[in-house]
Amino acid sequence: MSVFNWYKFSSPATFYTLAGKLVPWFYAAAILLCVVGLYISFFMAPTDFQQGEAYRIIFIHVPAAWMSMFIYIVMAGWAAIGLAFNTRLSFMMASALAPTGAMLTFVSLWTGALWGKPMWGAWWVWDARLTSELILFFLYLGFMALQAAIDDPRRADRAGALIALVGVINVPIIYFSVKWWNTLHQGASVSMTKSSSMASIMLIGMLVMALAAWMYAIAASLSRVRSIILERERNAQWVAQMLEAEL
Amino acid sequence: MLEGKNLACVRGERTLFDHLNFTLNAGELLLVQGANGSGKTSLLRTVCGLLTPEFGEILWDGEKIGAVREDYQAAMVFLGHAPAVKDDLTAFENLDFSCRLAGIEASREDVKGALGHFGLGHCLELPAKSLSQGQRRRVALARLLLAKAKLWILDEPLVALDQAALHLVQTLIGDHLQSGGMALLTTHQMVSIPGIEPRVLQLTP
Amino acid sequence: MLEGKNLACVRGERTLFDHLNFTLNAGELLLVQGANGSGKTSLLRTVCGLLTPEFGEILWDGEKIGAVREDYQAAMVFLGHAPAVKDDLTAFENLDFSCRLAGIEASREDVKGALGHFGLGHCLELPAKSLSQGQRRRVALARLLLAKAKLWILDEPLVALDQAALHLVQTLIGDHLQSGGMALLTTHQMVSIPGIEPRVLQLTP
Amino acid sequence: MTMPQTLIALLRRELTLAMRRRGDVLTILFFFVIVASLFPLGVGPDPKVLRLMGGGVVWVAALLAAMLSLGRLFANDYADGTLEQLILTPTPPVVWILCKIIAHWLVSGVPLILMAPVLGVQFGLPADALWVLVFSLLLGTPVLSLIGAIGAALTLGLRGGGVLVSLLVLPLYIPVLIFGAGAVDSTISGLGAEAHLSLLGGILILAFMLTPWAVAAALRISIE
Amino acid sequence: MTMPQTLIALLRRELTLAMRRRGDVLTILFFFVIVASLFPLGVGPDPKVLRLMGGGVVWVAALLAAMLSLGRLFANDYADGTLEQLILTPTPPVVWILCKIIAHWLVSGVPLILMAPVLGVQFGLPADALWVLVFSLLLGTPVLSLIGAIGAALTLGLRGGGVLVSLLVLPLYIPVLIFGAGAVDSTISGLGAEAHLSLLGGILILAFMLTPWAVAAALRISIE
Amino acid sequence: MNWNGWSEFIHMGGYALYVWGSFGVTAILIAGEILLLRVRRKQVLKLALRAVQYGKVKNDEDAA
Ligand code: HEM
Ligand SMILES: Nc1ncnc2c1ncn2[C@@H]1O[C@H](COP(=O)(O)OP(=O)(O)OP(=O)(O)O)[C@@H](O)[C@H]1O
Ligand SMILES: Nc1ncnc2c1ncn2[C@@H]1O[C@H](COP(=O)(O)OP(=O)(O)OP(=O)(O)O)[C@@H](O)[C@H]1O
Ligand SMILES: [Mg+2]
Ligand SMILES: [Mg+2]
Repeated sequence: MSVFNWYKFSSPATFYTLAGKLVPWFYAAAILLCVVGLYISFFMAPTDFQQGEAYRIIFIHVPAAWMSMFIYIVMAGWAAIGLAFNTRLSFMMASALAPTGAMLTFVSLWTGALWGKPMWGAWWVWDARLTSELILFFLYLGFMALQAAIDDPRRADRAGALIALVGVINVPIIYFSVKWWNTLHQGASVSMTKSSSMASIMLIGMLVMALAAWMYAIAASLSRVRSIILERERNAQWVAQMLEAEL
Repeated sequence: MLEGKNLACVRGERTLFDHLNFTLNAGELLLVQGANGSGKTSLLRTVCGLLTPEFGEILWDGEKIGAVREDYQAAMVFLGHAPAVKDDLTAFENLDFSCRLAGIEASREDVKGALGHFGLGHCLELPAKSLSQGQRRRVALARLLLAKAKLWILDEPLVALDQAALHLVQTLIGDHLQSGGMALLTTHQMVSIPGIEPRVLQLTP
Repeated sequence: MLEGKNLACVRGERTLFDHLNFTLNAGELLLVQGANGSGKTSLLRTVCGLLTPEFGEILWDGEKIGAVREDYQAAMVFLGHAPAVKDDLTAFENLDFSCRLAGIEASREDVKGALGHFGLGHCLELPAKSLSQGQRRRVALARLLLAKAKLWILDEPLVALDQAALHLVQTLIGDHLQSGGMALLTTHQMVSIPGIEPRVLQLTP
Repeated sequence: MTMPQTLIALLRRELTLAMRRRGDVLTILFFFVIVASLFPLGVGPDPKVLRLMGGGVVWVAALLAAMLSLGRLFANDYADGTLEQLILTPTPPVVWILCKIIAHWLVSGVPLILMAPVLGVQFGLPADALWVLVFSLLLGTPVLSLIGAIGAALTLGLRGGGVLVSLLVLPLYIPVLIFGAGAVDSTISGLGAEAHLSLLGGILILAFMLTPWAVAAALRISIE
Repeated sequence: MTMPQTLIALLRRELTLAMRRRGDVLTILFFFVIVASLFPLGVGPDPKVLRLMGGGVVWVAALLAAMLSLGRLFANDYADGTLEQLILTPTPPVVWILCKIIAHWLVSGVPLILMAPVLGVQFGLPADALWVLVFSLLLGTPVLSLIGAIGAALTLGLRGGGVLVSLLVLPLYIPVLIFGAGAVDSTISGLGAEAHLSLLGGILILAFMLTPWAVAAALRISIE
Repeated sequence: MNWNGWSEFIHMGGYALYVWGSFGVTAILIAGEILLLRVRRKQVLKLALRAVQYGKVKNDEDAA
């Protein structure tokens, strides 16, 4: 394997083509998993005896919530790599992940709200988990707003990376502070009514859907990173050659 | 000795220069020239260490400047486009504080002397906002008199100066070089320093 | 006919000029000259009505401009130091909107033609932020082609322009004067308009 | 007359610019959301308390967001010379000023109104209070833009403009705040919001008629 | 070593500048007062409700005021070239950054702390809660300056900087807000504020040790 | 199999609004993101093409 040259794949030109080849496969995998997952969620998973059919929201809520946190961590990871090794591609990956992450965060907020109404009788409560998810959403938005405000791509990359890292250090602090804040004040007025023993089929459904979300996130961010590469390098030689070859 | 090796600089999407090499020895003057936007300021800021070059490295006495940062910065003064003069401080306070911040030892008398040398003796206590453009530049330049730095990096030091001040600065640079200093400067104007033949580094856009 | 009578202008604590008189008839060019800070821009802005003079009055066809404001402003274009070109709009949008705002009737073709005349044909759809300094000035100047105003008030219209554009603008002014227009302008550069002998208004600081 | 055409052009231009600078618009919207979300974190998650203060908090957040958005109203046009050109158009200043303020409101006020119910839900406001909240914002935010325009015009080109404008403008915003938040509160306590809303409407009409003149005067002062 | 001397000079310089620009400092103080006073207007005059929310509101107002004051931290020095000069001094950046942040806190944080009891009284807070409020601000406002410095450094020279910095910084302020306001609340409800205050102290120490590095990195990025 | 026919499936045991609200909005958001990605890609390609062509024109001019 010594011939495998990582450096080569960290060059935008190579990565552009590679990503172009990978994207359809990830989309296909996402669609496949999603179909299977939806089948499990609606047709195999039984009705919950406490929550009725409403609990089926879990099959997107939980994957979206997981992914939202996971993507932020991955994004910060790319940012850290970029800052440490000064690789442009890592910065581009970080900025490509943010919109998808923000979208999934919003999905988890939205589905959570739609779940909370029938279960708790309120669209929103200031529960620790909910609040920290909301703050995570703000962190995504801050990252994107900062990058959008900077015209110089090099500065945008680095500034975004820094704020992503600062955010990722703060996420646990925020999470624990929110938890501490909430539990101090509130009695057991509301709490998540977890179905006591989550049937294994539910777990499988959730996992399949999470996997689908994962594939989707990879596909979307890869295809976004392709646009970003092209945007940044549109004056480079290889872009001209590639476009002329295509014409 | 200051050396630039195989430097390249990219701003935005443009490569301003690449494969740029230079050396600067004690007693030498290097003049960076080029059209507007050719990257002179960028080069000077790179040499200072404010900008990381896309490629290449800058050596100070044979060591990378990142490795000997404190020594290098103690041995260098940089005067950029912006004069770093605060509107709300007086001329005296401006120079005094900027010396202290840079770690330059200078008594009140020294500071006053330097300003006097630059023809600002009568407006020591005026807030800088009521100084004219040229006078503000002089406040910034007066630091050169007090700094005991070996390397001067000056970005368009002659801009907005009248004849008298032009002469003053050029003599100052001449003396500095004579006493073993070195200077790197950009200017769109003519420089004539008695007894010194500047080497020219031409940047093409 | 434009007349200034006994004008005086005070900025901050300084009197820039006073007892200033001038007249400008159809077909005439009045060149305002003076050192930096002598008050050229202030005079032009006073003539436009942006600045109220400390003393004196400005007459348009014998009436005070305050009294015939709408007519006066419809008969005038002013191009100031700032080109009023928006970074986020394309060259086409910039000119198009600025004509509409000024109430100038111009079809899409006219606008494109004007930009083409100023050598911007290939960057109609480029956002102005990616135009160079000179190109942005050209976008602003292209308005002169479309405006059917009688009086042109131009503050340093030649700045940042290359030879070709210089020539273009001067011809434009010449044609305007020939067809009975009048122009009031400042510049630090030489103006040579074939067939026209400009009158000069010298401001002393 | 070409005046309506000029005004349509101005409105289109402002909206085009806002579209090109979507980031700025969204940033203000999220500032609104964040500020409103800070309160529960400061005050505690007790739904009863939150319901009581919900209307007030959303209104205060709207006030602050409106205030911060004022920077965009004239500052850019001032810096690049467009403002001079506008003053020199034959259209009377009051007219295009009003037009600019309306555009500003469309871009920075309307999103707040649309977002407000979501925030209201977070504070557990009942459905009728949500409607009143939206309606009071619909009447109130134009007043914020109108009054704010005076402050924005006066502070053009001054350093520290941002904080200064808040000092000028916030005291003037207080009546709007009182009636706007009062409308929501009185709905919750079952008193009906008509009185408050009609007062708010009155203020809107007054502001609509008077502020453009004040703004015109302020702009003339700033541009000299 | 001349480092301590450099730092003293920097501190003196910052304070001199603040003295010359007293207006800016006072403006921020008034913003704090006005925002806190808006709430009783928005929420209504019920003393029980006001007491409940007092701590939270004062803290939120402090947060917003701290955020607005960030503009002054580096922006002027960036514009006139002082920041470059500071970066080029032999003193390690972390050291003078810390020094600048301390100066900023002295100028913009301390007045808030001094003013807070007055606002607390307006909300009818009991005496012990007032003390806790002051103490929590004493521990918390430095954190606001420290964290805010990162945002200020990252947004140097950007258009729309003011609103942008709030979007970046406010979410990060939340733990401070929670513990600060929590300390006051738990005093009122008789639980004792030690836990909150010690957590706040912990955050302060953490911020004190970490943020200067982040700010140094951010400044390098912005100055390129 | 949980459902006896379409209407029961749609009805979701009385939670139709919530369940379909969740799944529907998620679907819309994902579709929207994909759409935005496509739009962006098209725009970028256009820009890059223009850059290439402009570069060509400039090279020709330089040669001339
Ligand atoms: C807007 C409202 C909501 C938000 C933002 C939200 C957020 C989250 C997050 C971030 C997670 C992942 C936590 C983890 O993996 O540790 C999660 C998981 C979960 N949520 Fe929600 N949620 C919301 C509402 C609800 C509601 C109303 C319910 C049910 C009544 C619910 C039930 C669950 C369950 C069962 C899990 C999985 C728990 C686990 O894996 O440990 N959520 N939610
Ligand atoms: N922060 C930046 N981001 C993007 N581009 C930049 C930045 N700074 C400078 N540039 C670009 O880099 C180029 C070179 O700028 P630089 O200031 O080095 O030129 P210069 O040779 O000093 O010109 P002048 O003679 O006008 O001082 C210019 O085209 C400029 O637009
Ligand atoms: N708003 C103002 N407030 C106070 N003083 C001003 C103001 N505007 C200009 N001045 C002063 O008025 C004087 C004349 O300015 P003006 O812009 O008219 O000069 P100018 O002749 O156009 O110079 P230039 O050739 O540099 O364009 C200057 O000294 C300037 O400092
Ligand atoms: Mg330069
Ligand atoms: Mg002038």
